[in-house]
Amino acid sequence: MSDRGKTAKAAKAEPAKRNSIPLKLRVPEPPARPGQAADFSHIKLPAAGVTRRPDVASQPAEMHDLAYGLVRVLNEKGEAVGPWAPKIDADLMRRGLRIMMMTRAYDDRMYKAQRQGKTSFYMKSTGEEAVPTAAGLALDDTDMLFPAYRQQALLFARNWPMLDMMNQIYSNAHDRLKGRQLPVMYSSKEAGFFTISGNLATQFSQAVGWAMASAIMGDTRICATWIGDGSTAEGDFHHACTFAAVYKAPVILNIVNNQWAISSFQGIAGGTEAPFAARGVGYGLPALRVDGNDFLAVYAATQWAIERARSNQGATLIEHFTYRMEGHSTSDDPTRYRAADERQKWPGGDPIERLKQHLIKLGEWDETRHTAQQEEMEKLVKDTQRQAEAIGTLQAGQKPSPKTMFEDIYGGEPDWRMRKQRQQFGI
Amino acid sequence: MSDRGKTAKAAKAEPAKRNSIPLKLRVPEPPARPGQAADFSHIKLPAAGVTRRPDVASQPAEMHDLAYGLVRVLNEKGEAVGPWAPKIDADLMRRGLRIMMMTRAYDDRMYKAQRQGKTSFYMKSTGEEAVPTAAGLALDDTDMLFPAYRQQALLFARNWPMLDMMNQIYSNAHDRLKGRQLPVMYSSKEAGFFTISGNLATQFSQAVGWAMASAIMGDTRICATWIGDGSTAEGDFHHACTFAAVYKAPVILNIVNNQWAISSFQGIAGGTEAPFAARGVGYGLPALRVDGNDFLAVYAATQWAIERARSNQGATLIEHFTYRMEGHSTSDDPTRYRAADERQKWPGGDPIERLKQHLIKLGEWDETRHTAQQEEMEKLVKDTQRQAEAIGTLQAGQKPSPKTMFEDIYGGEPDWRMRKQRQQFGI
Amino acid sequence: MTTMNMIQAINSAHVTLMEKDPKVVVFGEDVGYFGGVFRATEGLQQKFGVTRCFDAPIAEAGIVAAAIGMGVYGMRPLIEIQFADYIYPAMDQLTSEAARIRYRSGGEFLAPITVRTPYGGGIFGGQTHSQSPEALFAHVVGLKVVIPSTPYDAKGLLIASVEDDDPVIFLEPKRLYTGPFEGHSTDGVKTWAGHPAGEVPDGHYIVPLGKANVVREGSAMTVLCYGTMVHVCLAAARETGIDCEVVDLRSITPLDVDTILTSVNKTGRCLIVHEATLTAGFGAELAAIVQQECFYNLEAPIDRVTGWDTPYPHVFEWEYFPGPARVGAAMKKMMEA
Amino acid sequence: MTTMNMIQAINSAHVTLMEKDPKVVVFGEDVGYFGGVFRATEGLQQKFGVTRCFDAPIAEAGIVAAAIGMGVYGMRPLIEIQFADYIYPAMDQLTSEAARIRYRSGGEFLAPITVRTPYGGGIFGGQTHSQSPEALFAHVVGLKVVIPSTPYDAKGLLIASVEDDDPVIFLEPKRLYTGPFEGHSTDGVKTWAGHPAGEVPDGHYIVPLGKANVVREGSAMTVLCYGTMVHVCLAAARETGIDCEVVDLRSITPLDVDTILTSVNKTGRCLIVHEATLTAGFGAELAAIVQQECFYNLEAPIDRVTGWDTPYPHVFEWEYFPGPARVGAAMKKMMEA
Ligand SMILES: Cc1ncc(C[n+]2csc(CCOP(=O)(O)OP(=O)(O)O)c2C)c(N)n1
Ligand SMILES: Cc1ncc(C[n+]2csc(CCOP(=O)(O)OP(=O)(O)O)c2C)c(N)n1
Ligand SMILES: [Mg+2]
Ligand SMILES: [Mg+2]
Repeated sequence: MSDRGKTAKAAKAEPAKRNSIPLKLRVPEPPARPGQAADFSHIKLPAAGVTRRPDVASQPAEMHDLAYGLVRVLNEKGEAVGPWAPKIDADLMRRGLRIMMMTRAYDDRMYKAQRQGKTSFYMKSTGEEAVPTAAGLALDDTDMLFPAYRQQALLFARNWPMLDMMNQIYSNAHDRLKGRQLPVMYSSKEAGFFTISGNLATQFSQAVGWAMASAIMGDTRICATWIGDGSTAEGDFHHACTFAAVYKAPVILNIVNNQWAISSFQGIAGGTEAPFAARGVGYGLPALRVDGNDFLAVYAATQWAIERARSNQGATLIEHFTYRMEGHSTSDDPTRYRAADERQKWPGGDPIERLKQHLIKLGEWDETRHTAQQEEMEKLVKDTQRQAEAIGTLQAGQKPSPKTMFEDIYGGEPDWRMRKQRQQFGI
Repeated sequence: MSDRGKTAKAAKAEPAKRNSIPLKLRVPEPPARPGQAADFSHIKLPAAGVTRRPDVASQPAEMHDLAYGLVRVLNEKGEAVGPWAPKIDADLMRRGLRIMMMTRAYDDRMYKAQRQGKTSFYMKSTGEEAVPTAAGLALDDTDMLFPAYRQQALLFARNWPMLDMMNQIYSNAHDRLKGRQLPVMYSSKEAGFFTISGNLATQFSQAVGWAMASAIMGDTRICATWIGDGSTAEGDFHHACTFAAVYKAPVILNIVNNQWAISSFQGIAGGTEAPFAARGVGYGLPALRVDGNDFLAVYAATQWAIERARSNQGATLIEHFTYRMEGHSTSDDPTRYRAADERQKWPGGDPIERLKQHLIKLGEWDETRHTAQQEEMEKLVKDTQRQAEAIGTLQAGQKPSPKTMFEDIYGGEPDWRMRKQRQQFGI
Repeated sequence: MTTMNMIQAINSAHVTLMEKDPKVVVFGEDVGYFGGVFRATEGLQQKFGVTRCFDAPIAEAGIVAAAIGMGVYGMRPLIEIQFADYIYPAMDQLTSEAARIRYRSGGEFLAPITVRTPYGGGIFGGQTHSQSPEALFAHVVGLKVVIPSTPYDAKGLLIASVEDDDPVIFLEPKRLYTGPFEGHSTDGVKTWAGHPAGEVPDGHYIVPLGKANVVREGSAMTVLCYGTMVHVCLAAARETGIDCEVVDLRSITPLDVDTILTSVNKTGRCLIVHEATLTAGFGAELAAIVQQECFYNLEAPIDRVTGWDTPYPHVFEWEYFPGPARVGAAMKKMMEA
Repeated sequence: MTTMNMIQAINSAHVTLMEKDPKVVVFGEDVGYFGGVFRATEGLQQKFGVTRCFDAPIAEAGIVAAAIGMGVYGMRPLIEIQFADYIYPAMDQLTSEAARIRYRSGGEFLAPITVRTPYGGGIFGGQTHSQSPEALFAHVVGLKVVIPSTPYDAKGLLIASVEDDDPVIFLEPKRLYTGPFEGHSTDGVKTWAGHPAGEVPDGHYIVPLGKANVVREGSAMTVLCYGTMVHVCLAAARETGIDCEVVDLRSITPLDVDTILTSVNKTGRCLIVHEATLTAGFGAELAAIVQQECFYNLEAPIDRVTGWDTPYPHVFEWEYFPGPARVGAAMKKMMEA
């Protein structure tokens, strides 16, 4: 191999003559950690009603400001104000309130069930219920949903039976997923609710493909997908935005920015450098930043995006700014990494409380009805839980048949290895 | 599995009452295909000098406009105008001119060598030489380079021996890569030139890691990386931007938008929805769009980014707007997918011609010297080629020793399988 | 019947599929107007329009994900990854998604996608245009892995793959695109004209997945192979004069174990040949099955001739490629055992 | 010596490495302030500062790519992928990059990265928190694949991995984090206290890569295993009373073939046990090597007991897990052959 070295002498230019300072790495830190007081002073919530509403036919290039604003409809007095205030009747709002309350009651109960050892895992959506609820109600029931794992309210919005969901949580004999999936990873073709993946972000670009298919086939159905703030860092997010922009796919790309990804605050995903909505601007996508705890704002933004999608104006990216009020999951203890009083100090309010106040303000709701509905929800959840547990829980009762373990891997007849393994397994 | 079905009846809301129009898929098309006249009317080249130059200490949020502008210094009269005109002396410009001419002569010759069957593959950078040349001269020689495959001029800018490069093209006995890599996939640690990957885009996020390491170690060296317009669609691009923004890594992220990715025009990567530079805005990165055929503009933009990086202000994304004048590679025939007269009609000019005119205008160059330098370059390339071919080409002469095939897979002693396979191979 | 090379046969499969079913959609890098860097999709965009065959961004994971979404919608996406070496960015979408969607949804959602990709060496492509990653996909339950060795099979298997409801990785031995190749790098180029499997029906037919093809009957030993290696093994059999039974597996998932075992039980010897690197290659699985199922009939250890455990080096393409000389030597050695 | 569980041993390896070499840098999802979802990096940020141990964006490919860049710079990145099930997005950076950089640069550039990731089942994690993807990495030349089975080995192997100049995939059997686990799902939780390999030196030591550990000597048969299965196989040997020689491979690349062959040549029988799915799993490679090298000494077909060729189902975790009952049955059957 001889004198390869010799050929390779680079005649170096003279060294640069400059005063170099040592480089340093910046690692973003949240404003407060355990033992410190929560600090939300960096969060600027514009007043409700101030963010403009561009015409649905506007070009993305004309609305970059929307990615840096915040669509808010409900003000502190419980009024719906400004150009985004949607024209929806009280029935629909009451339905939204009911679904959010149902979700919260369901979450509380299932969380406890996990703590009682009846299942292995659970994830709540507490504080974020408006995001899936309002979107679920704005979309048609025939539109397709590609959710992440914190949009269980979508199923309630589609009147999907709670019992079916609980059976999944318990991996019992009636679990339509045959006990295969971790709790909360629902799936229902009938509900137009795509099988939730344990692998973050993958649904985001799949949804774009679904929307492309709908467009190719000249269908009228659109779809929507959701992703967490932390998960936006995955390549799938980028592929989704690229494909959606290039093919003008009729899809609504929702980022649920609840400010945390397990123990990592949104700055670790780049959320303190630019709002997540701004990512969309770079692709030429229309991008909205929305108060995710404001049912009416989410509803209005979704409607706007739906109109664009249905009229072949393509995709919209929506960042829903919200807050994860509880731990990441039953495996998590948030007091180990964030200030203890964060939830109390969070300035964005509670979506249920805010919609309730609005309905009361309108004279369409009152405390008595609210209390009654609260009790109704708790009873509904409890009764359904009893039914589900009568079938079985992860630890007790009827399980799916073990032989289903070998099914649905491929269609058609089992091949040699499957036959052999079934036989070894004793079926 | 009984009555799982029964639990699953969703009470569907009544169907939406709206006039739905059929959806359709938009597939972007370039303005002209073979048989049609080239059309660059969609390209708006602002006059040289009009794009503002923000202070190096400005915040990214204050300069979104730069991603939509175009930094141009050389005007049609060959003058350097406006705030970006760099203060560099004629020697450096002459060096730039020389490197670009060397690159073009080298490309022409190696392209022909492939056509003559002396190697398997070649890729030219014709028309894009200013991008790597100006950056290579602006950076310190100790800064690290993570190139794609069309930045061969970087090696010339670092005075790397042409013979060493040709030996790689020929996979001959003196190829420092031992004949392992496809031609043009250079690598030189001594030159600070990272091993080029056949897998697109991977270097982009690796470069960010290198820059993070430099920052962690309190070093003063920064790095730069290059990616094609088409390749920006890969997830690695997104990871690079995210990590660069989050950790304020001292890296320069260069997109070489030559408007084509093999047969796909830039619209397939989303380039017609928003300029590629705009991608950076979404992450909160400062982003510049630069005339890639303007040596002085590329130099100035790179210098600006270098200053930011060296002063711990983090990464800059630069889109170099240029044009791929030739086919993608020796395997490609561009007349099959783009208008025959595109190259002639391309309004951005030739980077060599433009720098030459500027030097002549300054009185620092003339046609005689240019012709002489052209001949000198051709002779240099020819002589070096003769030397390289005296060692060997892919088909003839001295090859690396076949036993090297089994080396450098792991460090240390070969394991059992490697020993066995070497033995089977007969070494 | 028309004489076709493998590219033409693949192209013809596309036309047949797209004419029959409006839900078949084709996309990938450079597959639209240009018709693909290997010309497999030539003319499809012109014939079926831009929304049935179109260029995709350079994002293999995005391409596979979009195909999955379309499959979930109810379409049958037939996509191209430009080289098998570039399929790795899509590994998560293939492994965690395409392969799992049927299972994790209790059988409700399907991902009936077919991922075509040229693989293998022999065209001086260097280490990033020559790889054979089939073993990775064979390990992922839920995926099917299909590898044709002739134009006839390529068309029939591709149609079967697209009409199959499961995700299929369809690996095309690029060295066979224009002619059968027996592994003699210095031989002149042969075309498919004259080869019986170069005669391809114009319309619809399938070659079923999971049915191996005994391309040469013999009694001295069984040779298991697929793709380019089928032709190399036939050449080696001819050149050594050993009466080999050469089995073209055609698909490695599903695997036609019955044909394999019948053959090895008959011959008592088994040689496995693939172009991929040895360690944990699919040959290992074949050896593991055969030694277990034919233990008492085996007269010699099962041997594997494969690409070396190195990347595929540019200049040493032919030293790396498991050609007829190496295969023949292994055959002879096995007969002496 | 301190009694440590496997998490503590891994944490101690980090401290040892970071104290010794300022170029060791640790990052990954949730590994910084919080110390990792399994607490393996607890206290490191507090001790070494935010630029030596920090949180990363949720982008496994980005994490691996950044580590590669740092490795090229000259650092020794020690990174965590939160679950092995989430390593697939990084497949391209691992396969096309980390594994190839030394080779394609003619030995000039290195990627001395170590990728730690918890793998395997037994914690009711369902199909996306239980996978064992080691075979995929074993097929990629240029990568090393290391799998400890005790706290002592975990620390020593991890230090050896980080100090190695090659990229290492370090798979941690998460079910062993807090105690040895023999596969009886209903047993009470055992801790590492009392287990000899739960005694771990506080300072620097290495367990070399490529050296298997004969954890039980025996003459009746050889059992090849790694990770959680080591304990399962020991239990099965005890419960069946069969005099097995149990070999803990510790690393599958490099593989200690000498120890394997010596043992099988002695016992004449070979059982292979892993938790990953069967087809094209690493057991196939082991069977292929052993049948070839020990052909004339084998008294029975080599058998494999593994996870089924299905995803890892949530509710059927223990039906899927290759526990001591299934392993013991295979042992008995093999002795009858
Ligand atoms: C590909 C992948 N990487 C990592 C994980 C582990 N993981 C599960 S949830 C989670 C945090 C996600 O945060 P975010 O996207 O913000 O969603 P949120 O939980 O806040 O709703 C992580 C890292 C995973 N499931 N998949
Ligand atoms: C991961 C990957 N996918 C696909 C390819 C095949 N390929 C090689 S070059 C190329 C086009 C790249 O275009 P662009 O990024 O614009 O760079 P340019 O060639 O214009 O410089 C493609 C698709 C590859 N090398 N790697
Ligand atoms: Mg979050
Ligand atoms: Mg390009």
